[in-house]
Amino acid sequence: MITEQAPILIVIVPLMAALVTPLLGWIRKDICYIWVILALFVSVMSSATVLNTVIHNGIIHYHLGNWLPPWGIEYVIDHLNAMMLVLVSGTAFLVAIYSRRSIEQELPEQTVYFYTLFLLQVTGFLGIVITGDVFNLYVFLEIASLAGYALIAIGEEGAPLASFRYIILGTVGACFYLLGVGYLYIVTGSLNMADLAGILPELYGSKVVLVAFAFFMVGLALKMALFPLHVWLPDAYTKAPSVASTLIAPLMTKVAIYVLLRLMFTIFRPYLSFELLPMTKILLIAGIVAIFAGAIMALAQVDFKRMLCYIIVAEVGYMVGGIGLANSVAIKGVVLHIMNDVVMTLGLFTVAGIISFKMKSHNLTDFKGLFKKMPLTMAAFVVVALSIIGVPPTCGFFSKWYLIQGSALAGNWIFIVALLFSSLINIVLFFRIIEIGYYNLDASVSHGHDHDEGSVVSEAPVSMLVPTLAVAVIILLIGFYNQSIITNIIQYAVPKL
Amino acid sequence: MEVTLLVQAADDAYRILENARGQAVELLNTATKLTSDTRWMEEKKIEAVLMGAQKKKSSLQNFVVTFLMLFAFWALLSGKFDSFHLSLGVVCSFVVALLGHDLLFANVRVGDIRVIVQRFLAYLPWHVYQIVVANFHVAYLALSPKMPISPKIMRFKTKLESDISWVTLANSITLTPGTITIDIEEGEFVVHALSEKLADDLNTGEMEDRIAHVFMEADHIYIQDVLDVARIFAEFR
Amino acid sequence: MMSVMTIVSVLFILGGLFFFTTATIGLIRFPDFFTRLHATGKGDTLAVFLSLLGLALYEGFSLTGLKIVIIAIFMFIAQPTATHAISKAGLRFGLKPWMREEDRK
Amino acid sequence: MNNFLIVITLALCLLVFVVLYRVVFGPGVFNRIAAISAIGTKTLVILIIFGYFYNRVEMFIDISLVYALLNFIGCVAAAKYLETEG
Amino acid sequence: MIIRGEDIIIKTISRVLVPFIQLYALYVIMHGHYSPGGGFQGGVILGASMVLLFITHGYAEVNRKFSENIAVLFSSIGVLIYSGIGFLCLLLLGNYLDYSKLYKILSVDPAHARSLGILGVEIGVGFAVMAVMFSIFFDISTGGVSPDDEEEAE
Amino acid sequence: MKFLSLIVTIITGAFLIYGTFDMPEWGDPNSPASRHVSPRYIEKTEIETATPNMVTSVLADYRGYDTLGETTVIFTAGASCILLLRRRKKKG
Amino acid sequence: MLEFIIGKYNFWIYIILMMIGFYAMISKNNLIKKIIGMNIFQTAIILFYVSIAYKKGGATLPILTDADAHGEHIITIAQYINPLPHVLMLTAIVVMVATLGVALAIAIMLYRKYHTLEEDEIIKALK
Amino acid sequence: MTIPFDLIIQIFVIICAIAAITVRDLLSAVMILGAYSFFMCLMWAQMGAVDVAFTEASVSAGIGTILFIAALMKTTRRTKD
Repeated sequence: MITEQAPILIVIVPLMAALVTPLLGWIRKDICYIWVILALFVSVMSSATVLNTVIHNGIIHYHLGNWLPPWGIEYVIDHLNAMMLVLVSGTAFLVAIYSRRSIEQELPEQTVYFYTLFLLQVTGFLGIVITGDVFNLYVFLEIASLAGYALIAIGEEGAPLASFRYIILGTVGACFYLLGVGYLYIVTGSLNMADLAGILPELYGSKVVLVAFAFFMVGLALKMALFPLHVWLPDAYTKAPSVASTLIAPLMTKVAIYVLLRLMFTIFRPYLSFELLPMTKILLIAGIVAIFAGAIMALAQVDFKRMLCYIIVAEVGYMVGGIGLANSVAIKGVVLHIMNDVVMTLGLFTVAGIISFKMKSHNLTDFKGLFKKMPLTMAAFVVVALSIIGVPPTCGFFSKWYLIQGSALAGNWIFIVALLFSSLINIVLFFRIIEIGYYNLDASVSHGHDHDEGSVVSEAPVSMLVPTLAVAVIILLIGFYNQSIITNIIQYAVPKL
Repeated sequence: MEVTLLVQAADDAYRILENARGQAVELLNTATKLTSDTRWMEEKKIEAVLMGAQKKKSSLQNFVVTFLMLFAFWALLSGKFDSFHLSLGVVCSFVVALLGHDLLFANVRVGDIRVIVQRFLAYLPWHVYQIVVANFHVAYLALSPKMPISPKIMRFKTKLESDISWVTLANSITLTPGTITIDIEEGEFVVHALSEKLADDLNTGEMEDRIAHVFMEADHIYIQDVLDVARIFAEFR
Repeated sequence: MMSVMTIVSVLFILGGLFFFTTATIGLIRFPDFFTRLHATGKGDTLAVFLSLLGLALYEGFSLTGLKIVIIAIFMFIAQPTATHAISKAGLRFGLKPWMREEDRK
Repeated sequence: MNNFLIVITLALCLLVFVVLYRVVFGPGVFNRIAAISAIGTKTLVILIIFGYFYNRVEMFIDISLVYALLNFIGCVAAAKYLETEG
Repeated sequence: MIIRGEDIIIKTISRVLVPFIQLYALYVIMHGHYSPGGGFQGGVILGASMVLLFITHGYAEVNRKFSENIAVLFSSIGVLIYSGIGFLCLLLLGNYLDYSKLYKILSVDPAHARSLGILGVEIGVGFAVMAVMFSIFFDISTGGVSPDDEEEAE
Repeated sequence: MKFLSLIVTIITGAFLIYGTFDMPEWGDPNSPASRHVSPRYIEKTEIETATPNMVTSVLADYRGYDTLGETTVIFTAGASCILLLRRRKKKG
Repeated sequence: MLEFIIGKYNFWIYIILMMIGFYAMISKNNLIKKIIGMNIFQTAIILFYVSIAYKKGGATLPILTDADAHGEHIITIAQYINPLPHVLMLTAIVVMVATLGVALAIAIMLYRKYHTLEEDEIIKALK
Repeated sequence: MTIPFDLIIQIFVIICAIAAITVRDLLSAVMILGAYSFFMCLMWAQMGAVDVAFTEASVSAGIGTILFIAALMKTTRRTKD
């Protein structure tokens, strides 16, 4: 029975836990932390169960309210979904463990509602990923967005303005999505993804479908911060509280890319995107531009978190361009890269969070001499950095390898150049940081003397260190087992082209 | 006839008792020589006793009347008279009455409500007549090319005492020809009139008398107050 | 019998329309805020009352008709109150009532 | 009767259009609020007449009651705002 | 006692109207099956009645009946009623939100069980919406600081 | 800036107008939107849910999960406002 | 062509409204004006959906009449307006007001810090 | 119904929308937005979407306007555009 009902437990347990959190906050504030971890643990276990079932028994359909699909809402969980579910709930779980000290320091008075919104945010992401209904997706997108606006707005100086801009652009994005749903509904009369996929092929010539597709694209591009529409992202993620950015940065863009994949390969057939429309070219150009722009702008930053934000923009470029390559090897790379990028971004932001927890700021100069002072954190950081650059034993290498393979297959050399260029920039970026951290020891010692003993930095607290190290280990594990992940999961997640 | 006598007697008694109460309070104050702060507290206490006597008696009654009114309203709205919906109605009106019975009848004595409703209904035709006249007046003003108005703001004092009668008077003024109530300041009505003549109509006080009649304020029935004051007076003794 | 009710309701609705019209003309023509409130406060109250009463009569004596009357009663209470609220705010805000030239002296 | 109601509705719409002049150009916020509450009363009647067009008056009564109610509350809220500001 | 000098007209009128508004809101919630309306609309009207009280009578009067902490409690309880009914269906061996399984404990046929389930859900929605609307209004109009504290601070 | 946003607005509008050309006739009872999924709601609402108001039955039953999400949205907004604006009460 | 323009006037109106809202959202400088634009934008989308649901030719409200509810007639589909878009729009309206609440809360936060609602002045104050 | 009432109301709606974004006083803009929502509500009632009309009248026109006014109360009415 539990395995049968596991799909609903993934979403509903964090939701109900979020409802109870404010009430628990009246009793004691510390309970909330344990409560959040508990709820997310249940969610992780259920999603692992679901992934297991999917691997062994194939696609799961779950009918909410016991109504059959076109009339009711259903969950459809295939390999891609299941993988995303595990990723989202696992990330949330790690961030929840990690959050304790950082929250205590940054937002001592608002802990309870922070955790409430944290859980709601996770619920939103999970709901987006799991559902098989286009309108239901919109509702959960709004839950995730609203929680995200609030979580970002309570950050440091300038965060409210960033959040306000995010609200305006995010609402435009969500409304464009809704408009796309409406345009599809007017010609098909259905909201179910599988049902739409069955009806739509006859209508591919219609201008309505075309406009719907375009609005979906623009809306999702706003949400995933594709290059010209990324303007909200750097400010928002830089100024958010570090736990919030640790949760939102890895997941928001990736979930949007997941929706893009769903849209292009499940609702619309690849035939529409790649043969009727010049989506190959559009996505490739967008991706390449995003990679170059993100990489160059990352180079210009002096703020560590802001630099990471531009790296995210570049990574979005990888995935969008990879989809644009339109062959199964590249898509395999994209799916693998979604997975890797979640983990890698999580690693980077956890490190950034530790730095800002210790140093109260997140400039690049804060790294001075950190290798001596917090060796474990910096070891994890090096692993993550290597993975972002794409050095072989780490997972980042394999997805890039697939992408390069795919673009060679498609005969697209510019994309390879872009990938290599971005890797080069990443090398420059991260080696600069490692250099600051490793060699500027003397400067930092004198720095420390200036300020007296109070500012001596030691290793991060255990609750923050453990998730960071876990991320590093996961990166290596994914690197080692990437072949079996591909054969067991991703292979089925990739649509037939 | 007897009633008038009784009322007169009660009125006299009330006046005497009122004086006595005032003296008692004064005596109390001077005798105890409290600081101004605590003296204020004492006055509050006396007031609270006065109010409490009234409230405690009528709270349950208030509740029942509110409940019945709300239930009638529910039946009117619902229009479904099967047992399920009626029981829902009972529950809902019970909850609302529980929360809001102090709102509906904050300053009205419940015993009088039937009389008030009767008199209010009797008051309505005159009121409606006034409204119709007012509307024709507005129509005349709006349509006449010269628009013979010379607006002014005037004030007058009222003799009415309870808030519900004030409100009725204010709304009636708004609806009658050429005048709208702008404000009530310290028992003084601030009225915007379209012309001198209309303002004078208001000053004759006909409407005020009628409303005073509706809310039984001309009758000077203060028996309840008399009894309360007497009791408190006795306590002070 | 039916037609008598219909005629009565038509008359009521026409009366309502007439007062609506005069109230609107007053709202446009009157010189200042307070005098305009005279138009809306009085005119609209009676006009709504008459129109709704006409519609209720057309519906006949049923629960629906009674409900329409409830709206009319509600408007009867609320409209003067709203007028009063706005006019009070206007006075407190410092709007000067319009006066004729000869009165100003 | 139906045609008569259509004529009435058109006339009311015309009146609303006239009042919109006060809403859009009316000098100051007070005239606007007064005009908006005047529009509210007219649309209330229009709403119930729409109910007659659909032959389902009882469905539209609830809406118009809410309409009247919230128009009133909004008016009071705006008045309170202006009072505290002035 | 009449407090002279305050706005008696609006106060009195709203005092008289508020119970009727609240009953009307409950009517809207309960009769969502037969006429337009339902949990959201009724909840919003309930919230609006509270807001009216807040506007006219000030913070103290409302706080006596419905403080901001109770609003939080109610909003949680409202959504919990909804998801709890769904969960109950889960426990009765149905899918989530499958109200027809409620017939096992309600002793009516499945169609009416669905109808009752809808009613329960609407009540939950009504609670939540009322509480949240009031809470948002409270936060926005006072800036999140209850007026008592503000006085103390000054 | 104003000019740029005007251009963007006009482009979006032109695109929307382009999409309107192929839409089914407005108010057509035989358009796909009225024929595919919704007939079941109209025909079966009384039999399956004993609720004459289709909007309510679809809202709370057929698509009840959407409504749960919607209520959660409301709750999220309330929690957000508390998080953003509410300051802790001073004790004593 | 003329018939085409007249026959779909609902869609034209919704596009105009949406463009008004969109323009206000991206070009206005005042935060509250932006939020007003957002509101208009979302309402326009709701207008679009409700237009989808409408059926010409005497279709009535999506609430069964008493006669139909008791199975006295056979229910035809053309007789009732499509209820599904209405349901979706109820959700959208509620989402709209939730977004409105959060946006206003953030605007108040900004005003508390910078004592202005103009975006350029806030940016100036930030630097 | 042969007369397109919805077209008439839509013209009102557009007038209100344009007025709401051009008026240089935020309280006026908000009140006009309230009128806009009420017209929307009227239009949806005309189109037969009674539930949407009900929700719009209560949620958007009622609570939305009140929230706007409450927010203006905490901030300011003045604006440059």
